Amino acid sequence: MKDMDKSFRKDTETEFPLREEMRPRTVTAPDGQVIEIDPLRDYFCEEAPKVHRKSYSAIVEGFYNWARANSLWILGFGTGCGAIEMRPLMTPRFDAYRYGIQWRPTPRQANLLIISGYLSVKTLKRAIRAYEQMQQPKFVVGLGSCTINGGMYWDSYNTIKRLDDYLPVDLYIAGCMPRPEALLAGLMELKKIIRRGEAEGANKYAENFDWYKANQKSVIKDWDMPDYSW
Amino acid sequence: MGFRDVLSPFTAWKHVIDTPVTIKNPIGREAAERYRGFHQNDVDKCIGCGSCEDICQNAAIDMVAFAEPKPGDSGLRPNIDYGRCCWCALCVDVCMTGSLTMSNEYTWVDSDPDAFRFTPGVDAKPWDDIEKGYQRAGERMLTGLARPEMVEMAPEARADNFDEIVAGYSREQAVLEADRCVECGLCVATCPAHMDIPDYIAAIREGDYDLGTQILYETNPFSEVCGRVCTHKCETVCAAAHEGEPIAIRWLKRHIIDNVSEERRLEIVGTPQVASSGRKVAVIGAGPAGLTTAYDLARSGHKVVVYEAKDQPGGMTRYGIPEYRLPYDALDRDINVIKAQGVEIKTGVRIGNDIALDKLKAENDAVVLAIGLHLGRSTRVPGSDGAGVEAAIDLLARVTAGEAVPVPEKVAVIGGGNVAMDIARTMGRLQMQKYGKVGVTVTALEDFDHFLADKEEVKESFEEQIEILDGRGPQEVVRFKSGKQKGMVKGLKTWKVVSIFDRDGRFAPQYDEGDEVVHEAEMVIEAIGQMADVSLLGAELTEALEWNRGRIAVDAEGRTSEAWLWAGGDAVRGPDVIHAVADGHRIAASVNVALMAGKEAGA
Amino acid sequence: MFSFNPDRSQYPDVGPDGKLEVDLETGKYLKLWHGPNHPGITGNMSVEITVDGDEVVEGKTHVGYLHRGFEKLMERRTFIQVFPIVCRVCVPEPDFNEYCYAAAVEELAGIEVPEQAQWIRTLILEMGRFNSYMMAMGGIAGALGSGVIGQWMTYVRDLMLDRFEEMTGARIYHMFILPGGVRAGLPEGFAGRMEEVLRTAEKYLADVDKVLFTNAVFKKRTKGVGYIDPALFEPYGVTGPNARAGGVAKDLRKDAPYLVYDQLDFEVVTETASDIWARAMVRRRDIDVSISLIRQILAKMPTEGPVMTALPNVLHWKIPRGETYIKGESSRGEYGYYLVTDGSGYPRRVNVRGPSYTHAMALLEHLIPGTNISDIAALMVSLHTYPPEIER
Amino acid sequence: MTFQWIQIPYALLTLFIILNYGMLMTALIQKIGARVGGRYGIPIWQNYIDLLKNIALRSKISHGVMFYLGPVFRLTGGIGLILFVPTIYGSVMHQNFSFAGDLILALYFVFFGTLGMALGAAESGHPHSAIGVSRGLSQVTAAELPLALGVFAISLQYQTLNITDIVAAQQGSIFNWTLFTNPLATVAAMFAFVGTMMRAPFDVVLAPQEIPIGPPTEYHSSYLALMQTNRVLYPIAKTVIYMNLFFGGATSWPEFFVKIFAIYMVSVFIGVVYPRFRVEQSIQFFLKWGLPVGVLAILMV
Amino acid sequence: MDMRELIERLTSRHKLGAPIFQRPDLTFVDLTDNDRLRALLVELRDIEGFTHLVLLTAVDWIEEGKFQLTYMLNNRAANQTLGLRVYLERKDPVEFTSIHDIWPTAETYQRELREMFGINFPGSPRVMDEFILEGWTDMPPYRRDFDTLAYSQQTYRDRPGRATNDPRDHMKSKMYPEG
Repeated sequence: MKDMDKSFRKDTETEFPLREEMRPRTVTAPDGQVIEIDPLRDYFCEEAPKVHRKSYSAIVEGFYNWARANSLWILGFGTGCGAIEMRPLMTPRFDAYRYGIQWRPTPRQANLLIISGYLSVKTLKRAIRAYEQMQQPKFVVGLGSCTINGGMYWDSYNTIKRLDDYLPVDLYIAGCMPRPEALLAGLMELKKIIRRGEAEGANKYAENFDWYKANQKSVIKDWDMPDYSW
Repeated sequence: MGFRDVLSPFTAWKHVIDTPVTIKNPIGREAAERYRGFHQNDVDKCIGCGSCEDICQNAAIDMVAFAEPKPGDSGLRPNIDYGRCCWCALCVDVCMTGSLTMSNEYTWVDSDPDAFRFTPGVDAKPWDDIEKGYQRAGERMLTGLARPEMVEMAPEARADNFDEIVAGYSREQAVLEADRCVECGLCVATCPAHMDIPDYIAAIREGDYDLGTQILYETNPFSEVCGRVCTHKCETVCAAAHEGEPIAIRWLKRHIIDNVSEERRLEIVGTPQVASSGRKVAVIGAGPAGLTTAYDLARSGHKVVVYEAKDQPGGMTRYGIPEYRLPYDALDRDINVIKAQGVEIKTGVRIGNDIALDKLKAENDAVVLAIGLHLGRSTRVPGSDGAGVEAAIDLLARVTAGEAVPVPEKVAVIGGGNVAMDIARTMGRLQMQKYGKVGVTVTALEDFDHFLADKEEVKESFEEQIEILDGRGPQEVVRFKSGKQKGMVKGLKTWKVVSIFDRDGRFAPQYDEGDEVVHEAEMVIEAIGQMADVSLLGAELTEALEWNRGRIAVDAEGRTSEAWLWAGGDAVRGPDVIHAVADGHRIAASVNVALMAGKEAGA
Repeated sequence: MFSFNPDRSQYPDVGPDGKLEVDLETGKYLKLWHGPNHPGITGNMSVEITVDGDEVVEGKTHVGYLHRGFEKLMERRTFIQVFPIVCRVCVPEPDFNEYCYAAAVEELAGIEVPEQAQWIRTLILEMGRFNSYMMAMGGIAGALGSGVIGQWMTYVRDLMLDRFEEMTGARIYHMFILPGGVRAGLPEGFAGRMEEVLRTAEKYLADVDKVLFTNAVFKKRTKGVGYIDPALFEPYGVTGPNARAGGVAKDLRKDAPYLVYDQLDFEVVTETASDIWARAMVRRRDIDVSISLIRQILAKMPTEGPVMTALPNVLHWKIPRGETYIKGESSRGEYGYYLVTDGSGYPRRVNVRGPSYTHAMALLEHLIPGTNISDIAALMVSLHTYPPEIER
Repeated sequence: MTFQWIQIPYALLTLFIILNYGMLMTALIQKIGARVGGRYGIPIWQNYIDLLKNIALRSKISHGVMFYLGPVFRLTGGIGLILFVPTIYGSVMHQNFSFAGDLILALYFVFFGTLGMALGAAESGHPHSAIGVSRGLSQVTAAELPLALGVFAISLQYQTLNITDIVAAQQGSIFNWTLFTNPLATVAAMFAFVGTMMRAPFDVVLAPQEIPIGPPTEYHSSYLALMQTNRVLYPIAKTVIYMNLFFGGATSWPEFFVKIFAIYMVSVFIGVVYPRFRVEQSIQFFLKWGLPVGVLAILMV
Repeated sequence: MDMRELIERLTSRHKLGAPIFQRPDLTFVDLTDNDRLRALLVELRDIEGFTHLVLLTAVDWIEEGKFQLTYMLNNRAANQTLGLRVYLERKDPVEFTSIHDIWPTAETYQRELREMFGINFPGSPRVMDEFILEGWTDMPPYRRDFDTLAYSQQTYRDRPGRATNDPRDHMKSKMYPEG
C-alpha cells in the first residue's frame, strides 16, 4: 500500500454553485402570466421530520410491531454490489416472500431500506432522499463491510465510510458480499429487533436531525435540495 | 406470429405441479468446503509477524498485543475489522506459519457497528472449531520458500587447504534471497546486537549497498566477520523458517560487505564526528567485544587504547575460528575500520604481566574487561591428564599462530559444538595435507536432533569425511598399558547416552554401559567448553568483585561491582561473536554515560 | 454515409442548429428520471428522458452512482493488492476482470502460467458468461413484465453459483484467478456435479424457448424494436453479442483466441435483425455455446499438474516499465485491461475497457430518441450493460 | 323487490365474507403463480399482515384533498360494485341492493374507481402516477368496449338490465349459461375481463419496470391500506359481474368461491406467462380482437 | 498485416517515434507531432482498416510534466491493435483536439478525461457536463498529485478504536526498550 501524501489538502474553499434549474427565476407561462419560481421552495416540502411516539397501549404497539416485523417491504434500490444477491433472495432458491418480505418499487411504500454495500456520494444523496420519503417507522439495514467501516473502498475519494453517520442503521450484516443466507438471517434478526420495539431509527433520525444533516452536507457538496425533502 | 406463439407460453404452467426448488431452511445452510468465511487463527502457531497486515489491501488487520513477546514471536495477533475485510484470503495465502485460516461460516449480524472487530483464535467465536473452510492449498506461493543454493567449494577441493569454502552470493542470488524477506522484523529482537536486518535486506533488493553498509555499521562494526561466522540466531526465528527455509540473513549481510570495497567502507563509516571528550578508556582484549566497545567509545569522542595479549587483534575470531570459515583478511578489514576511528590497539601486551591492572585503572577513566574464553575445559575422564590429550581451543590458536601442531593419523574429538567441528575439520585438513586421508572421529553427547553445532557445519564435516557419532559419552582416554607406546593414547572409550538431563533439567547424563566403543585414536581433543583466564585480575580484585557461577557478575549494562570496571564478551556471556558485539555496544553506552556524567560533574 | 446525429427532423421543436429545444415550462414535454432507484434499470444508472406523451424525444444517460475510483485505488495498491479489487469492477461477471488483470501482469512481469491453470481459467470465464447470460435472459423478460423467466434463470444461475462456490470458495466475487495461475484445482467430482447443473439448465432453457421465444407478446414487443443500424457498430464501438445480433460474426474467442479457446470447438452465433429480439436470441444461443464449451473443457482438460506458479515475494513485487492491453470476449463484448507500469511496485495506470461503457453511453443516447417510454427498459437491458464497469 | 333495512347488515356481511375470501384467494393465487416460478410464495395470511402493517404506519403525508380522496373513491368503486350486484342468487341475505337497472350502475362503478384513482394520482404530482393514470384510462376505455358490447348483447338477449334476472335466466342447466347460449358475447366480455385485471399482458398501468409503479407511486400507509383492500375487493366484485352475466351466477357460497376462483384464474393463467403489451399495443389488441367479437355478438343476437 | 511495414509506411508521412512491438498483435507507437493526430487517425480508420476505437485514456507522467493520451485502435480483420500515444504538456488548462466526429463513441471517453484528468476537448458533445462525479470541486481525481487516501481521511470519518503495532517496534518496547 502506497504511503499517504501528507501534504495533500482537499479543497474546502470552493462552493459548488447551485444548478441552473434550481435557481429562483421568473417564467412566462403560455398564457402570458409571469410566475416566480423558486424550485427549492416549490418542489419540496420543507417540514422537518417529527418524532412519532409509540402507541399508548403497549399491547397495540406490540401487535403493530408484530405486523411490521412480518411485513418487510424492501425498497428496490440497489446501491452497490450487494444488490446482486438480492435477486437470488427473492427468487426460487431462497424465496424471501415466504417470510413476508417483498420488494416495493417506490420509497413511499417501502419500510426497509437495504443499503447494499458501498455508497458513493452521488448515491448517498439519492439514498437520503429515498430514506426521507419513506414513512415511519422505517428501518435501514447495512449490507457488508462497506457500510460498517468503509470496506474495501476505505481509501476512495468517492465512497462514504460509515453509514451510521448519515442514516440511522438498525442492523449490519457482515460479509463482502453477504450471501443470501446471511441476508435472510439478518432480516430474521431485524424482525426480532422490530418485535422488541427497538427499531426506532426514524425517531432517532428526527431527534438528531441537525447532526445527520451536518454530516450529510459535509460530504455532499452539490446540495441542491432543502434540508428535508419529502 | 402464429397460433403456436399464443399457445406455447402456457407450457410454463407445467411447473405448477413441481415441488418448489426452494431451500427449505436456508438460514445457516452450510457453505462449500472451500468457502472463504470468517477467520480462524491458531494463536499458538501464529508468530505475530504481521505479514497478513502488510498484504491486506483494505487495512482491515491490526496487530494487537496478545502475550508477552518472546524470541520468534512478537506476542501480537491479528485483529480483523469486518468493517473492512473483503474475504480475499490473501492474508491466509501469505501467512508465514499457516496459522491463519478461514472457516466456512458466514453469518454475522449485529446492530452494533463496532462489534465487527475481533482477534481470531483469541476472542471465542462459534466458528473457531469448524474444520471446513478455506485453507491455503499446498505451500505458500506468494513469498518464496527455498533459498538459493550457495556456491561452495567441492569437498574434494577444500579438504586439504584452509581456503574459504563459501563463495558468497551473486547479485542475482542475493536479490532472490532478499526478495523472500517479509520484513516482519522478528529477527531484530532476537539478534543480540539488534541489527536492522529487514532494512539492510531491503537495501540489497534496491541494490543500494552503500546504504546497506551504513545500516550494518550502525549496529555492528564486525559486519564482515558476522557475515561469515555469525551464529545467526536471527535465522532460527525467521518467519520464513516455519514453512521452508529461513532467509539467509548472514549470507545477505556478507553480500553487502562483499560488494563494498574497503576504501568505500571507510568512506561510508567515516571517522568520529564529535569533538574529543578528553576522557580515556582502556579496553583489555581485542576481540569483538573489546573492539566494539572501543569503536563506539572512539566515535563518541573518547580516547581508547586496546590491550591485546596475543600478537594479532581479533581475539577468538582470529584464534578460535579456522581460516576456511573466516579468512584473516576479512577480519583485518573489519579491524581497519575500527582502527580508523582512532582506536589504538597494543598487541602483545598481557595485562597483569606487562602492565599492571592498577596502572590502567589509574591512567584511565574507565577500564573494560573483554578477555574472552581462552582456556579449554577438560572432561576429567580417566586418562585425560597427560600427553596426547589436547584442548581444542588451544590447538586452534596454535594453528592460527602458525605453530607446528602434532597431526596424528587418528584423532578423536569430544564435543558436539561448533568448536568441535572447527577442530575436527582443521585436523582433517592437516591430516589430508600430511597423509592424504582423514581420520577424525567426533563423539558428541547429544543426538543429531539436538545437536549443538550448526546444521551446515555438520553437513560440511560429513562431506569432509569426518566421522561424527552422536549420543556418545566419553568415559576414558584409553592409553597403552605396555609396550613401546606405553602411556600414549590408544583411543577413546565411550558409552551410549540414554539421557543427558535429569527430570529437573540438570546436567546428569545417563549411559547404556553395555554399548561401549573404543574409538581408536592417537590423540584426543576435548572441545566441551572454554573458560576465561582471569588471573590478570589479581587476588585483591578477584576478592572484591562479585562473581556469578565462576564468571564476573555484571549488571545489564556490563558494569561489574567495581565502578571503574566494566566486563563483557565471551568471558561474561559465553562464546558467541554477535553476543560479544552486542555486549560491546552495551558497555560502550554505559561507559559513555558514566564518562559524560563524570565530565559534567568534573566540569 | 450515415449520420451520427439522430434524425430529429420529425420533432417540432428542433432549432436551426438541429438541437432539440425542450422548454419544459411550456408543459408540452415532461422530464422523467429513469433510475437510479428503479427496478427497470440493470444496476444503478439513470436515464433522464424527455417525453412527449409516450414518446421519448431525448435521453441523457447519467452514471456515477457506483463510482468508487477503482483506477485511482489501483494506483496505490501493490500488484497483488490490486487483485482483490479488480473483480468488483463488474459485479455480475467479475471473472473477466480477474483474468484480464492477471494476464496483463503476467505479460509485463514475464510469468508463465501452468497449462492446468489456463484450462481452469477458461472454465471460469465460460461459467461466468453463462451466469451473465442467465441474468440477461431474466432481465430482458423482466423488463417486459414476464417475471417467471427471471425466476427460472436466477434459479439456474444460483445452481451455477454453487459450482463457483465449490470451486473458488466464493459466490459472487471469486477472487480466484491470481497473477500466476489460479488458487486451486477442481474439487473432487466437480465434472459430475457440473453436468447436473448443465442438464437442469438445458431443461429450463427449453422452457424459455417455449415460453419466451415462442410468445406472441414477446415477439410483438421486441421484433423491430430498438434497431441498431450495423453501420453504427464501428463508430460507436459496438462489440460482442450486440454486434453479432446485427450480423457481424466477430468473436474474440475465435478471432484472437486467448487461453485455450483455440483448442475448443464452437461456432460464432449471429443473428441479422439487430433489434431487441435478435440481441436476446444471440444471447440465448450463446448460452448453448457456453454449455458446450464447459462440457468440452471438463472433458479435455488435463487432470494433473500445478495450477499456480510461485510468484516473487508479492509484498515488494516490482514490475519493469511497460504497457500492455489484454482483451477478451465477455458476455457483453470486448472487455480489456490497459495496464501501464513504471518499474515501481504499483501500477502506473490501469484502464478498464468495459463494453458497457460504449454501449450504455453514447450509443444509448443515440438510440433513445423516438422510442416509446415502455421500451426504454427493454432497450437498455437488451444492450446488456452493467453500470459498474462504466464508471468503475 | 323493495328496500328493507335489514339489507344493510346483510350487505355488510356479504362484504365481510368477500373481503376475507379475497384476502385469502389473492394470496393463494400468488402462491400458485409462485409455484410456476418454482417458489413457495407468500404465506396465505400475508395480505392481512400487510394490511395491518400499513395501517400501523405512524406517519403519512398528503398531497392535497384529492390525493386523500383517490383511494376512497377507488374503494368506493369496489364496495359499490359489490353492494349493488347480487352475489348469491336466490339468497335474500346476499341479494345486496340489486335493483332493476343495476347492470348500468355496475358498469358505472367499474369505471368509477379508475376515475377516482386518476384524480388522486394526479394530485400526488408524481409524473409516474400521471403517466400511469393516462395509460390506465386509455387502456380501460379500450378494454371496456368489448365488455359494453358484450353486455349490450346479453341485455338484448335477456331483455333486461337487471342482473338478478339475467342470473335467473341462466339457472337450470349448465347449458343455460350465457357462456353457451351466447359464447361470442362471453368471449368479448372475457377480453375486457383479462384486460382490466391488471395482469400481464395488460398491466402496463403499473409496469414497475417502466413507471414504478404507476398511479399508486405516492400512496402509502392508510391510503395504501385502502387501496390494498380495494385491490382484493374490486377484482372479485368485477368477477362477480362476469360470473352473474356469463357463468350462471352462484346459488351458494361454495359455488361462489369455486366460480370466482376459476374465472379469476383465467387472467392469472394468461398473466403469468406473457410479457406485457405497450399501451397502444393493448388498445390495438382490444380494437382488433375484442371489438369485432363484441360487434359480432350483438349481431348474433 | 505486417505492423512493421505499416509503421514504416506511416512514418514517412507522420512523425512517429520508435514503435514497441509488445505482442504479435499489439503495437505501441508515439506520435510526436500532435497536430497530425486527426490526419493520422482518419488515415488509419479509412485506409488501414483500424475502424474500431478500443479505448482512449490518459496516463499522468507527473514527473515528466506530461499527459500521455493513448488512442487504442483495432483492425478487426487483421486482428491487430495499435496503441497510438500522444503527449500533452501538463499545464493548466490542458486542451486537445476532439475526435468525436471521427468516432462518436470517443465522446464518452473525452467526457471522462475532462472530468478525471482535467483534459478538455473543446467541441465534444456534453464534454462540460458532469459525468461520474457530482458536485466535485477538487482537482481532477485521476491526476497523480491527487491523493485519494488523504482526501478520504479529510472527508469521511473512520470508525474509531483501531490501533496497530509494528512487530519490530513492539518487541523492542517490550523486550529491550533501552537498546
